[in-house]
Amino acid sequence: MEFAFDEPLLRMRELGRSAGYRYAAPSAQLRDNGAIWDERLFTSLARAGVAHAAIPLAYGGLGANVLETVAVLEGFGEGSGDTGLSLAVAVHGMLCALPIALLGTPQQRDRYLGAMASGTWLGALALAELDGGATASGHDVTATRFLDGWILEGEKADVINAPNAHHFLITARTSSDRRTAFVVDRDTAGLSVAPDPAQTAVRTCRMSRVKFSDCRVGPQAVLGTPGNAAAGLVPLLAALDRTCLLAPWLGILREVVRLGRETAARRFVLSRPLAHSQSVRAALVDGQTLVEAASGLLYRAAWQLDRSEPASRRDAAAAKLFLGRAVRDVTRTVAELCGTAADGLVRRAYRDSLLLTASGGGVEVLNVVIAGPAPSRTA
Amino acid sequence: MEFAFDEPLLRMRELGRSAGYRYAAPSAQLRDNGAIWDERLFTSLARAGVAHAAIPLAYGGLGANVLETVAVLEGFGEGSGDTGLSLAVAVHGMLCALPIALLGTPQQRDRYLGAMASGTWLGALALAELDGGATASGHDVTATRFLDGWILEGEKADVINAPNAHHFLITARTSSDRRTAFVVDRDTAGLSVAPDPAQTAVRTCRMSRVKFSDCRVGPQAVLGTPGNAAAGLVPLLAALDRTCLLAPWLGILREVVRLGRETAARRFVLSRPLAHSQSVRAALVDGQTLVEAASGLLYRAAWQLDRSEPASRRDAAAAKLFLGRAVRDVTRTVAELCGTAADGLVRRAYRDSLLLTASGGGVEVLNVVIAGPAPSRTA
Amino acid sequence: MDFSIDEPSRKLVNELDDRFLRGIASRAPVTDEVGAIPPENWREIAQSDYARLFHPASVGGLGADGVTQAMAMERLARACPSTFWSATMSVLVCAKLIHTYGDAEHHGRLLEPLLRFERLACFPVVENTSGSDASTYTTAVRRDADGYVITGEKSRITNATTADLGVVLARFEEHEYGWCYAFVDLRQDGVRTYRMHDLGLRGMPWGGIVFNRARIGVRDVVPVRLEEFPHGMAWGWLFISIAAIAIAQNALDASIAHARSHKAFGRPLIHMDRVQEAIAEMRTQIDAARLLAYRCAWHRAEGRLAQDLVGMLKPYATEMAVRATQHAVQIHGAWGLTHGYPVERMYRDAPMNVIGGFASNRLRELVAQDLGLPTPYQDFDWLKATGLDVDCAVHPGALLSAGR
Amino acid sequence: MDFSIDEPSRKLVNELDDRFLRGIASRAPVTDEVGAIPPENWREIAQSDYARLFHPASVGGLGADGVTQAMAMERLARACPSTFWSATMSVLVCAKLIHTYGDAEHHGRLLEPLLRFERLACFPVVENTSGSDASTYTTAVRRDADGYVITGEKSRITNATTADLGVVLARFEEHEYGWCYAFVDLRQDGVRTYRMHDLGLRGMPWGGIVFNRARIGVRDVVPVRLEEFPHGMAWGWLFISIAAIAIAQNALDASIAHARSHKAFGRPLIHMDRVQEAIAEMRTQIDAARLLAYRCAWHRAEGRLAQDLVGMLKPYATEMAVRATQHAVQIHGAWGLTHGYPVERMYRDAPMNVIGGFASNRLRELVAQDLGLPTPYQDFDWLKATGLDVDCAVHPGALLSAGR
Repeated sequence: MEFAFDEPLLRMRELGRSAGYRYAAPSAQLRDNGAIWDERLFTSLARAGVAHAAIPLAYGGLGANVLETVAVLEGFGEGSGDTGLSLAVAVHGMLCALPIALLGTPQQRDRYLGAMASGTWLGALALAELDGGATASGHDVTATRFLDGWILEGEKADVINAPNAHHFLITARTSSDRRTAFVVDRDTAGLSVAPDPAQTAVRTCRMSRVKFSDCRVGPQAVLGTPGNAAAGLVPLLAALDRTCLLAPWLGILREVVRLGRETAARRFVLSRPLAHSQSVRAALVDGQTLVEAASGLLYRAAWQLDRSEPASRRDAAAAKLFLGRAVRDVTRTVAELCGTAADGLVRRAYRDSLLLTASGGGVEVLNVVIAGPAPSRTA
Repeated sequence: MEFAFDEPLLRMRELGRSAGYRYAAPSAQLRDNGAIWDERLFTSLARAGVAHAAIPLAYGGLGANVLETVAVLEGFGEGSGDTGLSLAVAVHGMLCALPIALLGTPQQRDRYLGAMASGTWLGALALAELDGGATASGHDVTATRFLDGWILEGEKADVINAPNAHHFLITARTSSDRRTAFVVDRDTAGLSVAPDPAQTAVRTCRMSRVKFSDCRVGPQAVLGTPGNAAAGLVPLLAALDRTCLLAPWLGILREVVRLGRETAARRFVLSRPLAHSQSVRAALVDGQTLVEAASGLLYRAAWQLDRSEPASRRDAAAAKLFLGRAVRDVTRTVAELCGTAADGLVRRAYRDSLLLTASGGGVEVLNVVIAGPAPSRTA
Repeated sequence: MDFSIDEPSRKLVNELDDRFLRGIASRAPVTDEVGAIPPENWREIAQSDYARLFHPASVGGLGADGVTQAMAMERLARACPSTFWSATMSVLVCAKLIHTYGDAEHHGRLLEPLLRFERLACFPVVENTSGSDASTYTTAVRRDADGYVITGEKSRITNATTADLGVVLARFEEHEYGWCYAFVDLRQDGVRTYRMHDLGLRGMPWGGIVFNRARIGVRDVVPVRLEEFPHGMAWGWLFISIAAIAIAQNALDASIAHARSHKAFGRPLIHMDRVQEAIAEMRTQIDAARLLAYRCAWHRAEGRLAQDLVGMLKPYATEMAVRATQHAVQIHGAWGLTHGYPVERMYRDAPMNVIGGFASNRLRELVAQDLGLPTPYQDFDWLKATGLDVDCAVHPGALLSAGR
Repeated sequence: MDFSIDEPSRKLVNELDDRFLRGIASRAPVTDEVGAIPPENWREIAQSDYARLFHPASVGGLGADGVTQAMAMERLARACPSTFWSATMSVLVCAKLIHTYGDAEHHGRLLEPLLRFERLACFPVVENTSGSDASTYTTAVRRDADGYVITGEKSRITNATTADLGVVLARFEEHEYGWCYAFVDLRQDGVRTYRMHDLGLRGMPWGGIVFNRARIGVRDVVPVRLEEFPHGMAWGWLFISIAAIAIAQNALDASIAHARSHKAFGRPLIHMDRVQEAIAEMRTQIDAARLLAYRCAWHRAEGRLAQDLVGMLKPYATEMAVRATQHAVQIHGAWGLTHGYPVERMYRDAPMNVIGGFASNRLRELVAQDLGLPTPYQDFDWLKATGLDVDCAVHPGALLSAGR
């Protein structure tokens, strides 16, 4: 037993950090300004092992477990300071690839995982899939039987990676209280990606609306058992949201606090550096404390996913609740330290923290998962 | 004595609200997207009495006192939902015009106030003037004697209204510990306005950098007594910052809370409207409570400026500290209620609240003013 | 809009302040220690204009404006919050209930001794089952041969063991309203009282009252709609809020005095940013709460219910005061928690205001209703069928590491 | 990285839990009420492996890993935080100081009775002038004809009135370090102790010790650099943090039990979102603090100072516990503040951990130093010459309204 970070895990974090620092950080603000997706950058990250850490070795990934993957992603967040790209990469390499690896048929695994590991094919997923339909408004996608396949109708908003994706992992309603998971290729007739809206958050992660109109897919497009998404895919995506999508934010928060220290040492208010204020020092210490405390919750949740017992959804939800609050409070604090000139990572993190806390159904869902009266169940 | 809002004051607030709602609100998001200054809109606001409420009747203003002006501006913030335009208007009509009205020579008053009241001439002021130089970095403007006038050298960052201004209210260092206030026309040789930077906050209020290079001004450009800015202009600007610049934010916050209630009634999470959550209701009640509590502090500070005794800087600073915190917390809460779709006013208010809390030196200055050990002094 | 008060009111308030500071404030520690209000306190309040401030000339009062009333209340609360609660519950809340719901002619006999502090009243509402949920209350007034009797048990009552008169909220089945205020003489055989001990406000006689067929005069039962209840209670929420503001102000004053007189690391504590930050926050929030309290008091005294404002004030002011006493403890260090030091008492007193007279969350629900956000009560299993109610059991890690 | 603990450790912790819950926990209310730890408590801890957990085999301990130590501490703290403070201060903090700074041969005589709970030790550091500013401490050890004597007054000492042995931080001018730890026998004429009463942890014997030329053996004075002090103190910060976590966990458990069993408006409290929100927050923050405490304990037991982590843990955990008890009071309503109910005791106990053993703000300064943000001390008049230190006196309103 080693309760703290051990050497191999530190190496994984450093792998992510140095790749983020080298490939992504220099262009982060530029890509954010222009809402740009850089294909070559993404390929570099795939080669460096960031985008495919969790894909099995057999398909060209690193074959990392969840704990190690989280370390890579935490490092990537810290090194890149890129909220959007971290999201895009984790959605592709973990939230799209892992369900295929874990729930897919051998044919599906063979078809998708190799090209996903190399970065040739980009996977896409709607933000709303993270909450099992908790926030779904009327316009959901339905799937009805047709011959041995299905016809998809409807649309998905805020589909992460959609503009550049090769395929889409979606759930569709197949009966009044059942949902089924599908993997649908972009070139399927009846699938269309709406032009980019003016995206206000995570601008380096391109999102758009995807429409399904008389979109016919064969039985090979179903992921897992038909009608079983709520028992199979949803808990998995929720668990990955609360670990893999959370991990870059831990790194980003670590970097934001560091920038806060730097700013406090450099910026003068009332003829003295901000760091001379006891209140500023205390605020920065409290920020660092939240980073360290969040780290324990995040890595515990990741570690639980690597064990053979079911992973506690409460513990993972606690990690997200805690880190979401920490990001909200600390980005604000550091942005205030920067004064009227808050810019770069600090401004982006402050802006995008809204997406972090809203995703997966937001705090309303987390509270019920953590404290709700419903009996604990496992699928 | 009438402790609550009386009829005349309610009418002033309604004047501001309806003008904001009619002229500014419809185009607020568009102007924000494009960072656009709309000359005709500004003229309409001048005609409606919003931009010149505090300018004396003799010069074509409404001749409102500070209490009434604050009511107009609160209403304007609520009706327009435009953080940037509110700032631009209040800086022009109050923070630039009032010092000329109160500290200026008859010649200065005659020259500027009429054209400012009609909206023909726009006044500009650097954000940093609000803090008496507390956050000044090295690049401040200096003024050295030359014949009977002065030569200005240096630059001002973040000058509100600069791209479209006719004249600039500035302070310049005239000795090691003395500052002097000037009003400098835009067409003065040696004054140049740098091209717009990519402005990230209050985008409907245009700001830019203004350079003074061998910029020669005559004695008539001095506002008040030479060397006396710290005793004259600065306390006045600080008082107006903490009332007139604060007022629109109270209205904006009121509107944000209303939008929160609307969203809570409309948006479904976990198959029920958000408003069915006791936590959501409590958060919205707390938001409304902060609005009402802030209102008391703001109007007291404004009322004090209308009396013949010196107005307490502590009380005005308390209004700003309190409302700044309220805006920070409530915009975040409501943005979270909006989920991943936070947009429009809520998103703009969340973004621009950083400027509110950073302006005037930020919380570091407010804490010292309110609680600092320095003896209370009046100029 | 005008934030000033006139000279006579200012003078009146200053006189109260002088009087209360000399006597009642100096006895506050011992009031807390022995858990009873000293008789001198009652004498001194009775000699002042305190009681008459709140009432119109028609019942012998001064008819002061609301802001003056609020200022006067804060003066007494700052001197001793236990005494303030006890006195104000009787002379403001109960007396107003009597002259609002009673008739001047018949109930003047009840009112006058209260205003002279010769008798004390209490307002029993809550019962043991559940704090503010009136549907669980069972105490009831019923007719018998000679008039009315009341039976049931009320708890958590200010002045329970010292009051002579109870203004009791009770069920009243014989009337269409279903509820009544009963003016009950507590000095009779059918009434038993007991003391309850709490964390703070120890000087105040909290407790329960058991009515066992206690007699009530026929004209002393006033039918009332349950919806009317907040009208009476709103004065209670206001005075409790003022108690909180007063405690917070005492905590602030104590903190400033301590921070000016104590040094650490070679300089006065007041020179430390973190101390200034706390003081700035306390001062700002106290002012905000106080101005809101003035506004509530102004509207109330002008005859408006202002339920939403008072409902917002009470959670804000009472929770603010808890934060203020926590800041005071941080500034005082160990002295702040040592028995016998004033800040320790403030720290214990402050949370009582949060809980007393409807807890914060219940008030928030009332305000939410006023703001168009009513409280729905529905059965639910929110997470059902979403997949969010199941743990992830596909063991990604096991499968992944098997691949290595 | 591995978050599990092994089977023997789990068994050991469970045994402690059973033992403490049966006895010590059931006596916690009376321990608080009478303000003294019952002798049965000492017997039960002495019969357990509690003391031996913390120490290496070389001094007769079990040498448990840090996480196991932390879990064991939480078990005792949950049973009775007063007993936990008293026992752990002696058997963990003082015992570690003795075997770290003393020598095994000579000081084994001091250590062994502590580990068997036959004797109790205390760690007097703070003096009356100012909590954590060592420059104000005056208690000093000086040589005299027969060895050493100590003179001065220490205050706010856990076990002050019950300890047999003091590990005293004192000035020691004759050595270049300037400071020493003196192992002082407290059962002698030159020692006078007194009790101090506090808001919470009332079972624990807090108090002061006055040394008046008390005698110390020559080998019982160990010179020490002041910079070394945090090494000893860090164990204290850790156990205090665990006391806070235990109180918060008790508050959470009590809240869940209450919310499941009590109804309002026709449904169990646990069905209310606001209650769920509070419970989710408590559970999350307790977990965060506990995992951080485990990490600190792990590093400490592996021999690392981990001052920055422990320095972050203590403010977070102790302030978190205060918030948790406040949530518990909100959920319990008036029951939460009524004397005799467990939550009222938790509410009083929690803030003691914030203040005890260096207040939060002082700890934050230590961490800030570690993070490269040292504390500057300078004279200042920050607002000078800015114009921000003057009120606005140009009367805009007067002039403006004159224009109308």
